[in-house]
Amino acid sequence: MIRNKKLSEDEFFKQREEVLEQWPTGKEIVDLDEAIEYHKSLPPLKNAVNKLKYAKEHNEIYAVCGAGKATMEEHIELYQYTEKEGQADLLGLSPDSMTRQNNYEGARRALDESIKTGESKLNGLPVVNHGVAAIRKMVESVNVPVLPRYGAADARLCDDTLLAGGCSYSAPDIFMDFWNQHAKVSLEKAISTHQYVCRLMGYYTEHGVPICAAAQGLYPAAIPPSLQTANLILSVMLQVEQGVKYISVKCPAHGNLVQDVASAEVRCNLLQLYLKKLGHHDVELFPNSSFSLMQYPVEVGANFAVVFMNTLVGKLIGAQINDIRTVAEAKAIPTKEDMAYTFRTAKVIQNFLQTQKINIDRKEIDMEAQMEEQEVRSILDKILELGDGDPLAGAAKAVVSGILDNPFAANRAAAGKVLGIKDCEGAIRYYDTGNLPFPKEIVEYHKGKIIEREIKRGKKIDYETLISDLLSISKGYLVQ
Amino acid sequence: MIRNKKLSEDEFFKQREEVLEQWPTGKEIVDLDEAIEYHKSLPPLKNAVNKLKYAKEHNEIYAVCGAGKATMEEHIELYQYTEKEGQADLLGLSPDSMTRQNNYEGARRALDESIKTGESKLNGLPVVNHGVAAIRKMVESVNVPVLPRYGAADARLCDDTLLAGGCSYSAPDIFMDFWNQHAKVSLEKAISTHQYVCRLMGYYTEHGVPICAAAQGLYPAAIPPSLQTANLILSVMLQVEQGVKYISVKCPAHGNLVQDVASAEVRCNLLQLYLKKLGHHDVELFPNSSFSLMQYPVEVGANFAVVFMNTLVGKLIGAQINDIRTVAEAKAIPTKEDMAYTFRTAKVIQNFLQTQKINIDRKEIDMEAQMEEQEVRSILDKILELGDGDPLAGAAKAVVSGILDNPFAANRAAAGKVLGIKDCEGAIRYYDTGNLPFPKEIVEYHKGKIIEREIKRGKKIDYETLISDLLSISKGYLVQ
Amino acid sequence: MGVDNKLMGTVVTGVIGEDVHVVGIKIIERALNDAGFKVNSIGAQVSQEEFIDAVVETNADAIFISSFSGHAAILVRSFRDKCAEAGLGDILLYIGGSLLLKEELWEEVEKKFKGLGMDRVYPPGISPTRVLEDLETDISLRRRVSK
Amino acid sequence: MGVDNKLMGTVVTGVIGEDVHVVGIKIIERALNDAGFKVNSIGAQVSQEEFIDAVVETNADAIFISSFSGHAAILVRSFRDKCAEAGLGDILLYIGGSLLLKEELWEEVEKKFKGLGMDRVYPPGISPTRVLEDLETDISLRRRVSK
Ligand code: B12
Ligand code: B12
Repeated sequence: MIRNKKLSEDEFFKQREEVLEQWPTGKEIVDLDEAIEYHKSLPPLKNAVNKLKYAKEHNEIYAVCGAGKATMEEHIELYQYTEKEGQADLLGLSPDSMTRQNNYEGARRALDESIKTGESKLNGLPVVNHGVAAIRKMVESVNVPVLPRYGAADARLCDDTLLAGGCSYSAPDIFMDFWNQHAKVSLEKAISTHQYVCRLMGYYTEHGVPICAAAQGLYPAAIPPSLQTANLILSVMLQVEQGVKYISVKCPAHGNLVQDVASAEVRCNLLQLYLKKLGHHDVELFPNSSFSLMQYPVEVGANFAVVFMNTLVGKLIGAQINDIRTVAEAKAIPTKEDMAYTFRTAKVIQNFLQTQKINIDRKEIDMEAQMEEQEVRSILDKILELGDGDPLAGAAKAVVSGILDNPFAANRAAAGKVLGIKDCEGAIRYYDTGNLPFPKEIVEYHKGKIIEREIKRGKKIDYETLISDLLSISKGYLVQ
Repeated sequence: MIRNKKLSEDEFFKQREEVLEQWPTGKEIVDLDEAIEYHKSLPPLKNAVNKLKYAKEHNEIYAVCGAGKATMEEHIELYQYTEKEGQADLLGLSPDSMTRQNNYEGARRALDESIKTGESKLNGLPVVNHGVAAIRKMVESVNVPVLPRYGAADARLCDDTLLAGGCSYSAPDIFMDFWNQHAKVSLEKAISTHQYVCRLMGYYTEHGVPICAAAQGLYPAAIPPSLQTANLILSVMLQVEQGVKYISVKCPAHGNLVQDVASAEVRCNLLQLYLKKLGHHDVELFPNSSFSLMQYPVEVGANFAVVFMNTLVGKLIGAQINDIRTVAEAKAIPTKEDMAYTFRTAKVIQNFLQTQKINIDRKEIDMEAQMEEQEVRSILDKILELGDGDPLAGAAKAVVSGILDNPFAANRAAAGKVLGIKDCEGAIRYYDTGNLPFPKEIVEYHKGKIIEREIKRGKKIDYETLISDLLSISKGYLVQ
Repeated sequence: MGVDNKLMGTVVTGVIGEDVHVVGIKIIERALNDAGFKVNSIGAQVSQEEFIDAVVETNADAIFISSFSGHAAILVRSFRDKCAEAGLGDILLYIGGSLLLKEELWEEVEKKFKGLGMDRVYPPGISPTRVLEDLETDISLRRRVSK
Repeated sequence: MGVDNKLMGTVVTGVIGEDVHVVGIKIIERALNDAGFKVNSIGAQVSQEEFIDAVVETNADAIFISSFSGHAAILVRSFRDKCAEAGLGDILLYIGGSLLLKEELWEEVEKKFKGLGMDRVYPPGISPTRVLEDLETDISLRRRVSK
């Protein structure tokens, strides 16, 4: 049965034995104490939590983006180039999609072929196949922390390998992964793998090695932020229950800065509030700016503009992490030059903006935030009610009844009723609130905004509008 | 003797005869009425003033940048590519440096060689050599207005050719050109050539073809904005006296947004104020954002960040023109791909920002603006006093006594005593006020800001600091 | 298109391999639906066999394969043959997405996938309208041929 | 450098051709000055002859030519020969700025201008410190040779 309950040390280590048997490299990381010692031997600023604390103190925003090549040689070359030419302060890590699906045998074959042909045949780094020694070599090859930044239905072995290898960050976000990373996994199964990973992070943390968990909360574009926030807060509840103390809170922008800033504020404030409500008083948050999952522009020029918006949002919400995508995002796995250019742009924009006093209209933010807060609370309070105070038990019921929903989920379990649409100014509104437990005035508020747009364009909203909203940023517009 | 006085029609046409004899192509444009008819035959939105009014009404900011190739074929290819791939709304035009120095013979030789080798051997378009028919062909080859955007000590024949060719914009800014465009020209001579060009613009305007004059007011970086503004206002006084009614007011940023926004406000407000003071009540201003003259970054990535700042400033000051430089600026004459990328980035940023409510801290802007206004008034009022109410007569005396100054002037006439330096936040302050007629509290205000920086870096300001300020943007920092 | 409510054809849609990128194909599905096609969506992470079973079941005119893993070239290998074996020799095979790991000239990519038995190949960002036009042409051609 | 107030050498500086870009060379002049060099700045828009006259007048060790027009290759043609004719065979010729109209591989640019008789060639954005180091090396070498 689904329960948000900390795994006992026994349960955890018993499960760990099975996990480490999934692939031969698992046995190299049996000794957790040795891994903890290894972390302690690294320079303090190679630890992600320390580095993020430093950023917070110094008003810095560090760019990061997914990156992964099949062979370790090529991967390290990519990292070293990005660190040097792009002046990267953090390096993100993406495992390939076979590894994410636990298809280690498939990844092995592709890795072998990559080595043979000298060309990467994978869309990310096959972490498990490489094993802990290689990961440590990678960690030692650069001066900045490496941040695994990915999702999977079952990342247990992969994250275990990454943490043992010296990484101090990962992204076990149950509702990101349940909706987006697998077509068929059950919520129960996915929750249990995520509890394991978070328990592992908590274990390190309790033994003096702080580990940061990312709450990605990423939804495909055109889903209103309150639904994203509700999901994210639930995901964090799972994380902290297992002992995670440091959360990188992704605040995905849609491009309307009033809404983006308001959402980030609501997200962080309510997160602290619900954390306290459930008894967690010592969790530190690191806001993280990025765009919602959407089509990126194919043209390089337009893509740089997206990097700029991503960074501007980071500045406006006081983020420490600027989670960008390279200018090649829409086209292919980025080359090292793509990485360097993009990091450099993000860094220089950050340098330029760092001490500036930029604001978005306060009155408008407050109005937006107030609505959004009500929406999130309606969803979460209903879920806590459904679960008798247990957020995950409630969430499981909510998925079935469509109170938690996602129209673009890869997972077939989604009700897929909720639909979003942009208003005249590019903020996302509920076109259809599906089964969300919203009071009438909220539903009407959104309807009003949509009617405004219909009047302005002199045309009913239809599915062409929805498509155009999903693609507008890639065409270089906030809303068309 | 120097006087700010409108040329009589007789004086103007007499001078024009001489001007048109400077090069054989001059005789093709003798008939001004024909040129006026030609303008009237063009689509309304090909007129720069109409297009800028449209931008103002529709909250649009159009990117523009200097561009020029030797042969007309290559030049038109550059324009068409930039219009199509870069979605340019305006196209800038740079004549080559030989043309700017009236060395038409030298330009001819280089043009011939360019045609022979098929490779541009000039750093801009040799306008006079091409002559009016070719310029009209160029104007007709694109759908957007072409904006000549350049300086020269004597641009009479070049501007006459451009206007007759269908351009409705140019940049006869006496203090931009006197300081920066020639090493040895006298102020008197430069004023007279500028009066001619402005009289020509006024003539077209009076005959129903509105022409816009750019007041560039550009100074090399690290010169405080008040001195730039004083120069620019004087330049505009020359322009409007000759009948110019539309001014594109360049507001050069240094990167500190409080200062940049404050300067733009002071510039436009005082400009209107002095215009009224001198009896001009019907002049329309179009703010134009750009960076001060400085070293651009060699790296592409950092250069995109400058494009972003340029556009952000445009948004903040309500500009219609976003005067950018391509990502190749620091390295070479831009290719068509460089142009397209850069325009596209600027355009998409503008699309993203257009309806956003972004502000810079109002209290800080007001404080900054108040100081700056005092500075500009001190300089201008002194000059009007020196000239018995005539701004140009006064300016001539001010140049000699260093009340108008420029430490990085190409012209040897500059006193070169004033020096600027950045403060901790990247705003430009007076390090040395030279002979500027400032009250003591202003001098001390600047000194205070500089001491603040010295304390912060624990080191006296020296010439290394000055260099580092001039180069900081190119290194990717506001201030180092 | 589909204005008079007549069925324009039937299409099986899905995302092949270990791939979860469903947003694009969901858009295409909506477009197909609105244009009067019957859409049999089998979702993300499906195999060649699952595609073929769905076609047999619904007697579809076309298969829309979406792929963003960068492994598309491996994933559709011998798909055409398998279709033929299942008696679907003339089924239309459309593929779209981010097909390769490296950026390559589009002409090359298209050639490669046509060589692998695909009838139509689309780059990311393709407009649904274009796809619909192609599909109508291809279906009417196919019907004419099989008559 | 120049700490004990001893004269490190004399340099003539200027911007060649129709070129007005003076900011860069003014910075270099300041750096030279602070490092203990005597600087004879002849400003913007000067010709080869004006450079040579200034050297003869001040018995300088080096000429610093700045050029941003993109025409540098034409503008310094036979400069070295003219120097020799004026009895300045061993004068150091340094050039910096934006030398060509098109971006080219720096190695190629450097080779080209060394071929045109320049001793040192610098790209835009060069640090004054680097230039000073080179100049000190070259001057002491030159003096040793001429001894
Ligand atoms: C959103 C997204 C995700 C989401 C997916 C969520 C979901 N529920 O679908 C998440 C976060 C889960 C994800 C994960 C991964 N992703 Co991803 N993702 C994207 C992203 C940013 C946008 C895709 C999208 O939704 N676009 C919006 C839709 C509307 O556009 P579209 O997909 O292109 O679809 C259009 C057309 O292509 C067409 N179309 C699509 N399919 C078909 C089929 C036919 C027959 C037809 C006619 C038309 C058609 O229809 C649409 C209308 O125009 C793209 C980058 C991009 N494109 O900007 C990367 C991208 C596709 N992802 C990529 C990768 C590599 C991954 C990961 C392996 C992680 C990693 N290493 O980065 C994992 C793999 C997970 C897995 N097991 O598959 C790469 C693929 C690179 C490659 N081909 O080599 C991309 C290109 C990013 C990149 N440059 O690295 N991703
Ligand atoms: C400011 C500027 C101007 C100002 C000059 C004002 C003035 N008073 O000097 C104005 C507006 C007048 C101007 C005009 C033109 N300019 Co202009 N300008 C620039 C700009 C933006 C910055 C130059 C600068 O001041 N940099 C700051 C200083 C500190 O750096 P620096 O000059 O590189 O100098 C450093 C080093 O190079 C070194 N250095 C310089 N000289 C020497 C010599 C020696 C011996 C040594 C050791 C070192 C050294 O010292 C400095 C320390 O690091 C550059 C682009 C860029 N670089 O980003 C274009 C640029 C130089 N200009 C260019 C052009 C073409 C023009 C124009 C023809 C207009 C046009 N078509 O765009 C006119 C020509 C006018 C004329 N008659 O010459 C081109 C040259 C292209 C080329 N080489 O092919 C550039 C590169 C822009 C571009 N990409 O198109 N310009």
